[in-house]
Amino acid sequence: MSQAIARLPRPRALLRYLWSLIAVPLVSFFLALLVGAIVIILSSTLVLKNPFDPTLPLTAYQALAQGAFGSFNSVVTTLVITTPLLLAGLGVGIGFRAGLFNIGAQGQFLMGAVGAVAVAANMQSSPPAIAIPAALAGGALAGAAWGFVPGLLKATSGAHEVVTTIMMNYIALASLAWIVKGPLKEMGSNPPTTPDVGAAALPILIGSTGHLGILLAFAAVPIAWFLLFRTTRGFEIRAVGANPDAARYAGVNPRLMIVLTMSIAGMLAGLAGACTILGISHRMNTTFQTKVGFDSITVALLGRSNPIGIMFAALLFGAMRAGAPPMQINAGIPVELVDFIQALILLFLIANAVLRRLLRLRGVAGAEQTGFQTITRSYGRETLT
Amino acid sequence: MRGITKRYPGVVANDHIDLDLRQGEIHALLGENGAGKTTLMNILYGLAVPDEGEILVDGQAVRIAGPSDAIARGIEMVHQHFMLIPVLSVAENVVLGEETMANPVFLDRREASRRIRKLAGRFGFELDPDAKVESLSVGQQQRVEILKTLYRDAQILVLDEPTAVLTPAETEEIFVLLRNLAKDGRSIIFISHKLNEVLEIADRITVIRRGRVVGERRPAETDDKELAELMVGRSVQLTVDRGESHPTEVMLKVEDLHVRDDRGNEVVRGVDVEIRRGEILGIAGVAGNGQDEFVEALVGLRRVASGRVWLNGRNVTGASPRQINEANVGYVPADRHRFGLILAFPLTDNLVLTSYYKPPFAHGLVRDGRAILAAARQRVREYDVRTPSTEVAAQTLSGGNQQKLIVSREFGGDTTLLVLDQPTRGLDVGSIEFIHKRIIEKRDAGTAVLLVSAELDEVLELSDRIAVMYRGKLVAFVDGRQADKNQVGLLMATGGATDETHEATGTST
Amino acid sequence: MLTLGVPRVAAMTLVLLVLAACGGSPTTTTNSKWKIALMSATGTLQDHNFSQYSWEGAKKGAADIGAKDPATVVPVDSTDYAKDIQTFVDSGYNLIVTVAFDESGATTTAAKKNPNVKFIGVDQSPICIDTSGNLDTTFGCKGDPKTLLPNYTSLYFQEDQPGYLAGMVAASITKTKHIAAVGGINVVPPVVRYIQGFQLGAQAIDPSVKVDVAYVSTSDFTKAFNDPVAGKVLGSQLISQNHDDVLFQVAGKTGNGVLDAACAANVYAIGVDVDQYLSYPNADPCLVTSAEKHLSNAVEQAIKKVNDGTIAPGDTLFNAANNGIGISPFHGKEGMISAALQAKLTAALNGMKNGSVTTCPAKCGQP
Amino acid sequence: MDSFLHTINGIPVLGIVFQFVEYFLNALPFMSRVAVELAVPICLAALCGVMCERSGVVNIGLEGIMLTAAFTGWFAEAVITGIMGPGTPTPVFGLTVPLVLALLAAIIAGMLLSLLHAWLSISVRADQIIAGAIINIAAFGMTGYLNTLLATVSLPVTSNFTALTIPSAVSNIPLVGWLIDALFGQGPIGILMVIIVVVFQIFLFRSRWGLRTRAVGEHPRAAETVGIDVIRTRYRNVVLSGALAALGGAYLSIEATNGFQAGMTQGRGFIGLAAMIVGRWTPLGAFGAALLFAASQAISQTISISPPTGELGTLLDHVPTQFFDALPYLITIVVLAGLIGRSIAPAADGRPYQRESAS
Repeated sequence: MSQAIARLPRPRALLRYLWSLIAVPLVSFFLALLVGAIVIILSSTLVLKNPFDPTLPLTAYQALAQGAFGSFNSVVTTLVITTPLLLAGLGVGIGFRAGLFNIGAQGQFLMGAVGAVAVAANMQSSPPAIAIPAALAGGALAGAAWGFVPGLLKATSGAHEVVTTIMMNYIALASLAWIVKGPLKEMGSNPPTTPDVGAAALPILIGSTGHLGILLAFAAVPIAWFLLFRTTRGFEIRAVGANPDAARYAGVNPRLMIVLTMSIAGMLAGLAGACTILGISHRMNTTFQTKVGFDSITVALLGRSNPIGIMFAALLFGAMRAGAPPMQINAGIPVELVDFIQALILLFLIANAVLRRLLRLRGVAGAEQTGFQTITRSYGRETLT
Repeated sequence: MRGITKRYPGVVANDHIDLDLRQGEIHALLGENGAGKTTLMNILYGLAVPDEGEILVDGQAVRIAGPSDAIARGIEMVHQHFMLIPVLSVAENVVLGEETMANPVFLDRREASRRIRKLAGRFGFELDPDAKVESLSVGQQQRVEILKTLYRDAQILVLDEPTAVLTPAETEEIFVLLRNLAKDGRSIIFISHKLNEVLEIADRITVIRRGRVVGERRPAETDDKELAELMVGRSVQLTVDRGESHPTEVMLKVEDLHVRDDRGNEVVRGVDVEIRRGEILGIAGVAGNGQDEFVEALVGLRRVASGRVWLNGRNVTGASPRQINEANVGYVPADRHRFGLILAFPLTDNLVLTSYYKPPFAHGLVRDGRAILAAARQRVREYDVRTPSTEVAAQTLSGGNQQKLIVSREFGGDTTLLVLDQPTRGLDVGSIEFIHKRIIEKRDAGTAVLLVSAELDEVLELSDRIAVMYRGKLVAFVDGRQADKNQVGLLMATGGATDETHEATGTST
Repeated sequence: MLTLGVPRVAAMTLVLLVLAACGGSPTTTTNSKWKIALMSATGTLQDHNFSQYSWEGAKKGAADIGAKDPATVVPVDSTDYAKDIQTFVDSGYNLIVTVAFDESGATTTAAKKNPNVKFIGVDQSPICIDTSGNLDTTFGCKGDPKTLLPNYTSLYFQEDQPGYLAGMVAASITKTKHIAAVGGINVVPPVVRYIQGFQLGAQAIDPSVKVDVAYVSTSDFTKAFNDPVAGKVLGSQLISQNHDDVLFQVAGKTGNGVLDAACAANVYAIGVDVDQYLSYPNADPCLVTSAEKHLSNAVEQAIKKVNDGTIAPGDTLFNAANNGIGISPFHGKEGMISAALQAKLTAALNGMKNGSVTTCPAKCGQP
Repeated sequence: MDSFLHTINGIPVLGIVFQFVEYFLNALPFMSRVAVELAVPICLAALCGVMCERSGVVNIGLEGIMLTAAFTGWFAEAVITGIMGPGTPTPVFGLTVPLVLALLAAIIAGMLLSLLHAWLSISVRADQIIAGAIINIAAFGMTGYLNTLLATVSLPVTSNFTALTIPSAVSNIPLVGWLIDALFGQGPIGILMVIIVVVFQIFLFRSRWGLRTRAVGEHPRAAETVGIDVIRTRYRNVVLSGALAALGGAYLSIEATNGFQAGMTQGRGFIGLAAMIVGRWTPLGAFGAALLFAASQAISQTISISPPTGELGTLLDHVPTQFFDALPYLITIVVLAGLIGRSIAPAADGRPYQRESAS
């Protein structure tokens, strides 16, 4: 990238350069919507045998957009949904930076929520000023613990984090069920339910649902960015991810970094869970589940494990998730369509080399190379020696 | 090959090169690293596509789109970096692509092993077809490479720097082998930058420089001086003037050091050595005799099985890389891509790789970008690393510049000990000269230097004392100035007679 | 490239969506003052079962009162409930049906917040509110919904009654004297009630019949209700190891797998919630009957009552007395049902109506 | 540990152990059957992974491929049945024309998705993990979307593959009978899986295709220099592997059960991924890992449906039921961390191969 910027060209060329920057994302996005539209029309005519209606996609997308931005409330909703995606996404992203493929955001999220409730339930009487930070900390710790374990296992026995984190997700489910039915069960509740988080409930700042967690999440972005790119710890994390051997030579202890990174990742995912339970649900029964864990992986990938990128990616996902129900309600288009569209955007973005050829743009080499090496090494390459 | 031209972004690797090869001749292709030899051969072998020019075999033009075409034309290549698959067996590596089949689907392993034993026997060497390649020494791997070509019954044989990792003795054996092949009527292209070897083996010598053919000679009618000038384009002194050394107190003391490799085999088996300030100790030895593990153990990258290491009187056995580094030890690793650099990171980060955490580059946890940038600019200037900016990723640099990057990092400051493992591997003569000069400077500044190199010439040129490493032991010490190449070569190959090993004491006299 | 690409694509998406948002909302024409909406249970609408049949009911009800077809939404997970209900309210829906026991909290809160929107909850009793009409999270349940939340009706069913009848049928047709009930998960009261009724019913016919009770999972809800393969495997083992020859499924879509297992092993199966002979034809060969709660009817009636203002707020129980439950017709397997059994069934049904038959133990709905 | 045992009325440990062994042996014939049934989809997914990654292409899209195949298989059967009627099932395996065509459709669908993955990972040289993620999300979205739409359409009744009934003469053979029954008392896909594992293992290490696959996955450049077309080899493997995962998906919707549910793979694709790693990228290993996982699931299921009696029973009553839900996952972790440790992927796994790169 930097070379490209280094030699910033003359005005006319400058326009071409700018175009070369926005072209691919723009085209990707429209292609995704286009394919989505085709799917909508085809499915409604072929599957539902409806009369051919070319405006249906427009109706759908309009409903989607309105659900995401149509009103002040919908904007708030978007932010609320973005919050956990952003936090967990940052966690997964940092993992990628260290060459770790953390599929465990799911479990870390759940345990974070459990931790938060556990603390909150025992602090009903104390003032919010104390209860809220305590509950958040509880969530962060529980999540961190759930990330720490796979990290430790990899550092000590080399057990592959892809396996261990997947397994930890299911173990988290079981633990949650046990805790909600046992230690944390509110007397007389059936189905078993935890006490209300009471004093630890996050205050609503904007609209009817915009809770404190939103601030937390967006504050985490610059912090994560600073940690990664401006501190020695961040440098060590990235070094281990990019070349563990060189990192060792540089005096970094990869094992330590792996444990540390997994714990940080778990902590962020845990915070996401804590915010959800403290900000939205307020209490938990065994149906407490989430898609955030896996969405956050996509968010991190889409954001190229760069905090800034992750923020926008999370916003995009949040907007689509917020807009999906209205789309189903007002246009009768199943919510799952947005998953499909998200996949398409991602698809066209990583196929950008092809797009560029089609658009006759010169690609920016180098940047990409390093981009995927860091991520895919995290899967194939052995991080320890 | 007629008018072969190949351009890579920024450089013209081959510029209208003509090259003709007669049946049964050994044709040497002489040139510096980066002169375009390898590119030319990759084109011949179909690994790269020429922008211009054509290739003729037996008079008619042929299109070589991929190695399979080349192989079909009887062209085979032994690559500078071995093209062997470590986890597969010798047999599997050899037959790969030309498998001996028991039936259309399954391999016939017994038949394969039989043929391989037969071939090896015919050219007078031994190989266990079922041994995993990763368990072989570099010399043996070289043989596997050649075996691959013989197995395919190559008519045109291209060897890219085949002797780089061999002892003089092994080199001789290879030469014999090559001559036999030539007598067989096979044609051989022998790529090298070692003048004496070229003069010894070749029937004809083509010299290329900066992608151009700059001359063709017969060994009879030329000498190394002329070839060197052709090759480099100016007169070069072939040997550095190493000057007098003034060893002072002992800086590094190693007592009965034992080290294991990744597979748990003990590859360093009791090394005793002392290095004093202001002297260069060169370790000669065939690659794979434990040098790398020895060095890695010294700098803390590899666990010490037993024995002791004293640095400046302090026991640093089993110290971490950082502790070693804090003791002002500089280290130039053999594999610069593995230990030396983080290729994906910008020059700035790579230049502070070992000092990123301490002032002025970091205050507490926070890094100081400005200080780092300043230091980087200064070093890049001082060691003239050719780069568009200090922000580009290290992988965009040429090998030579990458090595300069490492050297500038490790030589900087008042280093007490320099550990150099293959410091000039794969570099062009210019960079080699440059680095050799710096090494001498550091020595004269009172640094103790440990130099490990597979290039015997390099060891002979630079070392004040030479230790020969054989099967994990230092079997002999000789004075760098009186050292005789053949004697050292013999020690490298055989480990020498036992009485010599008795004499061999670690202390300098 | 992507490093910069993503922020840009996201940013632009946002911009474009905002632009699109400026358009007016899609207009809907209806000749009724009711705009009906339905929020299914998490996962999917097409469960051949619970959500789907409540939805059918809502559609019928809408048709009856000449309202537009109900809009539907499928929440992705439990954190969506409040949000999705709010979306309904924001887009002007004034009769909202929520279908799942665990949606009660969100529905209660919403009902309190939007007094002039009518809410119908399925399986959400008891409505638990404090004296000020807010959701009571301490489960004191002091407040009276009828007066405090006049706009919220919870339809709930006495599942133990159809379970009881199913148990009687199972105990009569078993040859091995081993029958089984497969529940999705043991923390869902309706599921537990079905099974408790099933056990009592079986005992009533023949105390020597062994009733195996198995739950697919005790922690994973998606596995419990959305994993037919798990159900199939569990069912198969019950048949092969415990020699159960009648399987009663109380596990939604996972349970459909149980039905498959029964058919594959040529033993009998009993469906749940709706007449699965119609809802899951794949199981017809081995399906004897289904323990039904007349979901779609209940929902349909509720909507009609809302329309003519006769709806009773608070918890509305559906049981034998008001014909809210029953077992479905035997669809050609009448032959298996002896006259004696038929008589017993009728008797039990009457007994339930006049309360002379108890179909659930003391701790009803709790494992 | 001691104190824990004392709390449960001081039962001698040995007794418990014996009781467990006895209980285990009694349940074994039934459990083994269950284990294999649960293992089939996981193992097929893992085999798909092995075939991809041995040639150097990381594939985390297993879940998506399975889901798509499951949907396609079920939907195709319904549509075809609608067109040409159900047809009469054969006595063995209960094959019908629509069913066979449906299986074909499922396999094709799987291979098409893999083709997309191959194109992205090999030709476009995109991040292979992102490519896999795309496949997962797209599959989840598309199948869920269509499934919800289809809620309003009434589709014809479909049938599914039936299991082979092993004659009791065979299944009663002492010692091995139960094993035969477990392995081959399956539907066609289940039996096919067992065969594939063996064949794949032999081919990978004994055949030319296997040798070249391993070479390409370890050191593509070396392979290329001996005239092997790396790109083509990888394409072939990835596309072919799609068929394996597709079988796993089809098993869910047209063999094990009879119908599709949104997200019915329930993470089996990811478990398969884990099995591949635990099995160290070998077919037999993957099978073993899948079996281990499924077996521990079978054990917890067995304990839940026919709990042991006696002291063992009382002991297990002290264990929260959720523990048995978590057991398979715990065991997998313990096995990986304790016994197997570091499993190293093929050297070039996940590295896009660039043909013309100056060495």
